[in-house]
Amino acid sequence: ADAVKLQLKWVTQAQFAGYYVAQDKGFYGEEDLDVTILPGGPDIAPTQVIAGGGADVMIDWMPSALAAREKGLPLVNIAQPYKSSGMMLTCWKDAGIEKPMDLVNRTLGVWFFGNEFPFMSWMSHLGISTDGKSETGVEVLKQGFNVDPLLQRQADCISTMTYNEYWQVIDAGVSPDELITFKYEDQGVATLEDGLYVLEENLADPAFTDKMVRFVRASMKGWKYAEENPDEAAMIVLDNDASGAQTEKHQKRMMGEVAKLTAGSNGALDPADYERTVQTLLNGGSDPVITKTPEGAWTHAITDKALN
Amino acid sequence: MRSLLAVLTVVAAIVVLWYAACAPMNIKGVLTELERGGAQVVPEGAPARRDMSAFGLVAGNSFAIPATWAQERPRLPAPHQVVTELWNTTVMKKITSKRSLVYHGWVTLSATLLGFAIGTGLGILLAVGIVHSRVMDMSVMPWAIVSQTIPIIALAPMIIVVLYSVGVQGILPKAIISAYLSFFPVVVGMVKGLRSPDAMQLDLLKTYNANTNQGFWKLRLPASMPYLFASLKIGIAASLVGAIVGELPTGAVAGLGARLLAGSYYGQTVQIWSALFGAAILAGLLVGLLGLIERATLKRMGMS
Amino acid sequence: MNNETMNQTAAARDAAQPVVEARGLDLTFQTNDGPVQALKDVNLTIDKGDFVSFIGPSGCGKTTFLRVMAALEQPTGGTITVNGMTPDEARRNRAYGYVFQAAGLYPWRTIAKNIRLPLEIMGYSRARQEERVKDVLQLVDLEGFGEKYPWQLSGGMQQRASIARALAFDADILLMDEPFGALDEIVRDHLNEQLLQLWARTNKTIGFVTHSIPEAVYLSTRIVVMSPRPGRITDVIESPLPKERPLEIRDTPEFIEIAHRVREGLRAGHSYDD
Amino acid sequence: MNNETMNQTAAARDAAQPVVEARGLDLTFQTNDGPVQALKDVNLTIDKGDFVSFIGPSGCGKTTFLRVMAALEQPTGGTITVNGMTPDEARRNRAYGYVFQAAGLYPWRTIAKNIRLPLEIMGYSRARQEERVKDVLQLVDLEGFGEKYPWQLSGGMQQRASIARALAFDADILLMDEPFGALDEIVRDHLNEQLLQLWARTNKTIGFVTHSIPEAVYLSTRIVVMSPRPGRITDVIESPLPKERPLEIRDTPEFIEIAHRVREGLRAGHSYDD
Amino acid sequence: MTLVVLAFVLWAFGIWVNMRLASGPAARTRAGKLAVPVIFGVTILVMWELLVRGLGVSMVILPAPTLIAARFATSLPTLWADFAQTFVKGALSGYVMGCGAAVLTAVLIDRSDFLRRGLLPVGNFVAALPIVGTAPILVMWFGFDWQSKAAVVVVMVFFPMLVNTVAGLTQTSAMQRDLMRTYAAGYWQSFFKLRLPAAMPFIFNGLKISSTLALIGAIVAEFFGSPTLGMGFRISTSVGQLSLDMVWAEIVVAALAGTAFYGAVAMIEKAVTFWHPSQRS
Ligand SMILES: Nc1ncnc2c1ncn2[C@@H]1O[C@H](COP(=O)(O)OP(=O)(O)OP(=O)(O)O)[C@@H](O)[C@H]1O
Ligand SMILES: Nc1ncnc2c1ncn2[C@@H]1O[C@H](COP(=O)(O)OP(=O)(O)OP(=O)(O)O)[C@@H](O)[C@H]1O
Ligand SMILES: Cc1ncc(C[n+]2csc(CCO)c2C)c(N)n1
Ligand SMILES: [Mg+2]
Ligand SMILES: [Mg+2]
Repeated sequence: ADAVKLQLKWVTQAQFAGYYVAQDKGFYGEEDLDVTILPGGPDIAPTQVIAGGGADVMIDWMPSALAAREKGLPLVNIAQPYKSSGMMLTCWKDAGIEKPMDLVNRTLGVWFFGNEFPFMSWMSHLGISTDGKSETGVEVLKQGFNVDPLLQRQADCISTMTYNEYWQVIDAGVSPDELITFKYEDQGVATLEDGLYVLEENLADPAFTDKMVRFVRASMKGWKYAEENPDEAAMIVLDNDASGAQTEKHQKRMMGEVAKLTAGSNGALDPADYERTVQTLLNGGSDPVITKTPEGAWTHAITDKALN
Repeated sequence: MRSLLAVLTVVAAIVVLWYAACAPMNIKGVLTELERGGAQVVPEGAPARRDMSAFGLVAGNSFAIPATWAQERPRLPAPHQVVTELWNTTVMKKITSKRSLVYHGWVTLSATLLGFAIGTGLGILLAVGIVHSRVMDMSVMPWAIVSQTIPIIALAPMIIVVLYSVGVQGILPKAIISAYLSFFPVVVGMVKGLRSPDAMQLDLLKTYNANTNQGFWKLRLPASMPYLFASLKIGIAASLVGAIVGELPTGAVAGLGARLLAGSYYGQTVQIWSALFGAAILAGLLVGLLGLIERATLKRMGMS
Repeated sequence: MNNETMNQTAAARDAAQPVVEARGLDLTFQTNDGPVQALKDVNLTIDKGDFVSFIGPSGCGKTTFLRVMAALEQPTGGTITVNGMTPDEARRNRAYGYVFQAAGLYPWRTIAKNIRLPLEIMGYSRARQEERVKDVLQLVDLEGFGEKYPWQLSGGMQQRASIARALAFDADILLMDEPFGALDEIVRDHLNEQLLQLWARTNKTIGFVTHSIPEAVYLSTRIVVMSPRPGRITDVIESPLPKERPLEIRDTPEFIEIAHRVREGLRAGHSYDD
Repeated sequence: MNNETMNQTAAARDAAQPVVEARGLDLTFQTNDGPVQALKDVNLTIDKGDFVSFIGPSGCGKTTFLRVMAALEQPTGGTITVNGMTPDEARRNRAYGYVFQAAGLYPWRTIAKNIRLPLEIMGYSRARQEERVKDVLQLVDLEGFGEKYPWQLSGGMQQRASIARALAFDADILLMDEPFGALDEIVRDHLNEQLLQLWARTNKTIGFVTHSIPEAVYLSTRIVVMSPRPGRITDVIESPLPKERPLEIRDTPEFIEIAHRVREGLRAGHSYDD
Repeated sequence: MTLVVLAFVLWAFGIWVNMRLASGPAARTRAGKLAVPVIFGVTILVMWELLVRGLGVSMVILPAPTLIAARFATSLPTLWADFAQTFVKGALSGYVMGCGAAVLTAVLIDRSDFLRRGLLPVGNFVAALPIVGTAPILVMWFGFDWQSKAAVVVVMVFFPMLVNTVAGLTQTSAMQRDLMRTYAAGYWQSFFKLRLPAAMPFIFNGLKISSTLALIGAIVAEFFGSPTLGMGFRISTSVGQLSLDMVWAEIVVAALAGTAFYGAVAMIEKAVTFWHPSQRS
């Protein structure tokens, strides 16, 4: 069997259910693949891992991948299982926030570590500065891994994913009507999340391409299986969590939300979505994520073979 | 015996203070929860309470104090909550379970011990070199100090990536980070120890024309023993911290570091605290073990 | 004994050649508040088999001179040879047994093990080690204390152990820095006699620092009187006493005469008016 | 001076009452290899103005007895009073000046500052401090060394500095543990004379450990001979010598007679056959 | 390949020069004492440059020293702002508070043997709490700005300092203490005249250890939440953006600041404990 190492963007959770399902159900085995799934975490930059040869293929958000490409690491998107973005800003309603422009003069929690790009683009889209509280600006905090800044009211809003952090806020006893959320998707600044990326130079190798074709095919099979059997998928994820920190309730709910995001995709990247992402990033104001339109940052070569 | 009594008294005092501290620390969250549950609290509305003094809130809502010791996600968990969690995750779970602290402790411990062995070995070698060679003394020592001013947690992911790319994985990368943190105290302590013989003790050997080797085994090494053990105790605690730090960029799949992170990630304060205490207890056991070895060794050397 | 035959041939050669020969020796310590001249223009010849005592006010450089002989200190001027070589070469030939001003026992070794230390280093066999340790422990009257650790002994007992350590192996030259300072008169007399016997038996060359004039006179073939600031030799007194010296010799007129001379020499180095 | 008037009224009272009174004193050290009996059934009375020397083989408990007097060690049996109080009360009344067997200077203070230490603690004025330091430095012949640090001095010089430190303030009782061990005869004679003068002038009570029989006889009004294992008093010799003692007194028959008695007592404590 | 060979040739040369320097008379001069470690460091830097270039190591794994230097030079204002936030506000204030509190506590518990026996084991226990666990908690308690970083530093330095000070206060010989007893010196007299001076070598040991801990603590704490400023913030953000040159520029700042800090403490130590044998040789 051919060995494939997959680097995840975050810890083992239903966000990556498709791959765990493919592994568990033997879809990879059927394709004669021996896949190792490497969990990520707050301290892991998947781009760095792949650059160092620690993985063959990785999952990343497109802004981060395109930024790396401009930094000289030629990453190519070979598949896009996530159709839409799950990122949003979650705020206390009682702080008096109703619309995006109400954000000015407030404290917002944002993820950094390469995940700040969508937020920055959105703010520049709105013409809000991020240099501190003012009538035209917001104060940005580097948010840690959890939702405490919101619960402790150290921030008025924090970044959340529809499938994860939002529910942690709810689980903490907050009722949904105490909150107001701004989905990036709704604000027209959504960027593509959780695509599969490989190094460009490897694609020249037919053996590697073939391996990726089989990998994407099996992975998409896993994703579709997961969408249809969300509870079983969540349990598979749970079995694979070595930290013993995840709970069944949370993972099942996450799987349900994730299924909504993957639903629209057969795995092939929609060039329109790609263009929208690039446009959003190019408009990133004074300090844009990417300065010029990337060339060759995606390919259908793999999905074309895999899905037909 | 006296010591035990003293420790117990101090611990008891800390526990009392701790319970007392829980009330102001947790009061805001508790009041918000109670308010959601329909209780009458003063003043009403979380935003109104946001900038109020916690002590004022405790005074105004004294009925809520018991609730500050039983929150699910407290800012400061009460001692019994931490103890219960510790008990549940150690004694009550099979040690092979992923939810068992014993299992995670073992994962961390193995990396700690390997890292400690590497770090101590390296530290002693460096110290021996520094004491015996002027070049090493003059060139290595300043850079050993510089090495400790580099934030290893920032470098850890890169070290792991680089090691990964040359095929080193598993427990070893963690152990290397652990070794990086533990070698320094050993170097410093051992250099001090190996240099602790006074001029007369050295002169004596000189009159015997003892060679470097004999000087090392018969004078410098025995003289350094108290220093060695002191630095080993610091070193093993550093090793443990190193192993925990090293767990984060390896995917944090298992180990006390992974528990800490997962707890932090899901805001499970009680879980963080129990993992923290687990780590400190482990360190305490390791240091205690070294203390026993120290006592036995020094006793055999007639130095206790 | 291998060592002894060696000593005898050496003795034949040394009859002509002095063991220690110092010419114009200077030693200045550099301290943070200026240089301290510990030795100035020291000239001294010690012959094979001599017993030389050094006496002088505290701080006059006695210890320093002993250390220079043993290559523990580098002179800053002048020349010194030991057995015709540099002190350092002599040191490497294991020519010295040294008793320091303070006992300096290794605290992690028992008394017996402390005495065995030089024997281990010089590669004595196990059996020889045992034997020597037993002998010298007896010599300094510390039988039964071999298994104690240094801090379990009083100051004087520690000092005796350190003397035993220096006597345990057969060094050509014995350098002793106030070895009997912490001992009472009786033990001191006893050890003085033992030392004289040892010296007569083995024909060792001995350099001996003391503050006691009778002790210096009783033991020495030659007494070197030193004077401080800067440390220098003010007088070298040859003793006409025979090699065979019962304790009663201390009451003879010759003895009292030499003691008187030493006292006068010593007094000259002090500033008291009496 | 406040101190001196106090001393005088005390002297009047003490004419009847002894300064130190030890009855059946026992002291056993618990060590890991069994108990060591350092003092056994020690009975001794020291009167106001006495100069008492302690002499005995090393390890016989001289240091230990001095420490018990100064409340630095607790006896395990018997009673001891100092000035009619417990040693600890006397200590808190600052009755003692103590010279330890080793110099024990504080390395972070210069010699002058070391001597000033007790004066600072006892609240002497600045000017008085300067004056006392100057006086005692001169007394022990260390003028010009006040600004040096201890490690820049030879062993004997350090010992003199520590004597100066104990003499700097006016203690009722002076306890000295082999203070002159590391000094040569001339300095020793000089300091002996100085000490006698000081004693005669101030009527201090002095406890003095020495290994030198002549020194003990020359200085003391009473000589306590001790013997080891277990440490006990074997003889107390009253000296008939007058309080006024020129150095030449050492050649008188009385002196030689007492010295002989001390030597005999001392010898009894040893196991040598000679 | 030639670059790699050159690297090793250079390394051998550097070692040779140092051997000569260290065994020669120059080793005793100030310049010599400085030159040896500098040559050692420069050799390592040049080797690094040559190896990275020679082996074609990707810039996103390990940038060459020249690239780092270039980035350092062009980012001075950012680096300075980060330094002020993390080192001055976070590390230094935490260091002063932590060490000060530890010394005061040591003096307090030193009066009571009971407290000492009771607190030291507890102190050792707290000292073993890993920073990755305490930092998130303290960020939650003290907010995102420098206060929480200072708190992390306080927790990190408090116990090493306490343990060292308490140990130092017992570092008097029996004879030195007996002397004070014969003077019937009061507690504070023997404290200031004997125990504090005797404790200084240990106190400085603690201060030196803490000086390296303080900066690391402040940086690491920023990983768990911070304003958009600070050395730890910059490092973690730059890693995510693969700006490894920036990461290393911050590491250079950390190393410079940490070493200077350590050196300053060591210099004060030399002046204060000049009398200690370890400072005299
Ligand atoms: N390491 C040193 N550094 C500076 N000065 C020193 C050093 N060793 C000795 N001295 C000085 O050199 C001089 C001679 O010292 P030395 O120890 O030889 O005297 P000594 O004759 O042995 O005295 P004592 O009888 O007191 O032992 C003294 O003035 C002393 O202060
Ligand atoms: N702290 C201690 N622990 C155990 N034993 C001790 C201790 N101090 C003294 N001793 C023992 O008590 C006995 C008396 O000791 P002490 O120091 O009083 O002798 P000394 O008469 O002063 O001898 P020296 O003339 O050698 O100084 C010795 O056998 C010694 O080994
Ligand atoms: C330090 C750090 N903070 C946030 C993210 C963002 N992020 C990327 S994927 C993911 C999972 C969503 O539940 C999240 C939170 C990150 N990668 N690292
Ligand atoms: Mg000397
Ligand atoms: Mg004694």
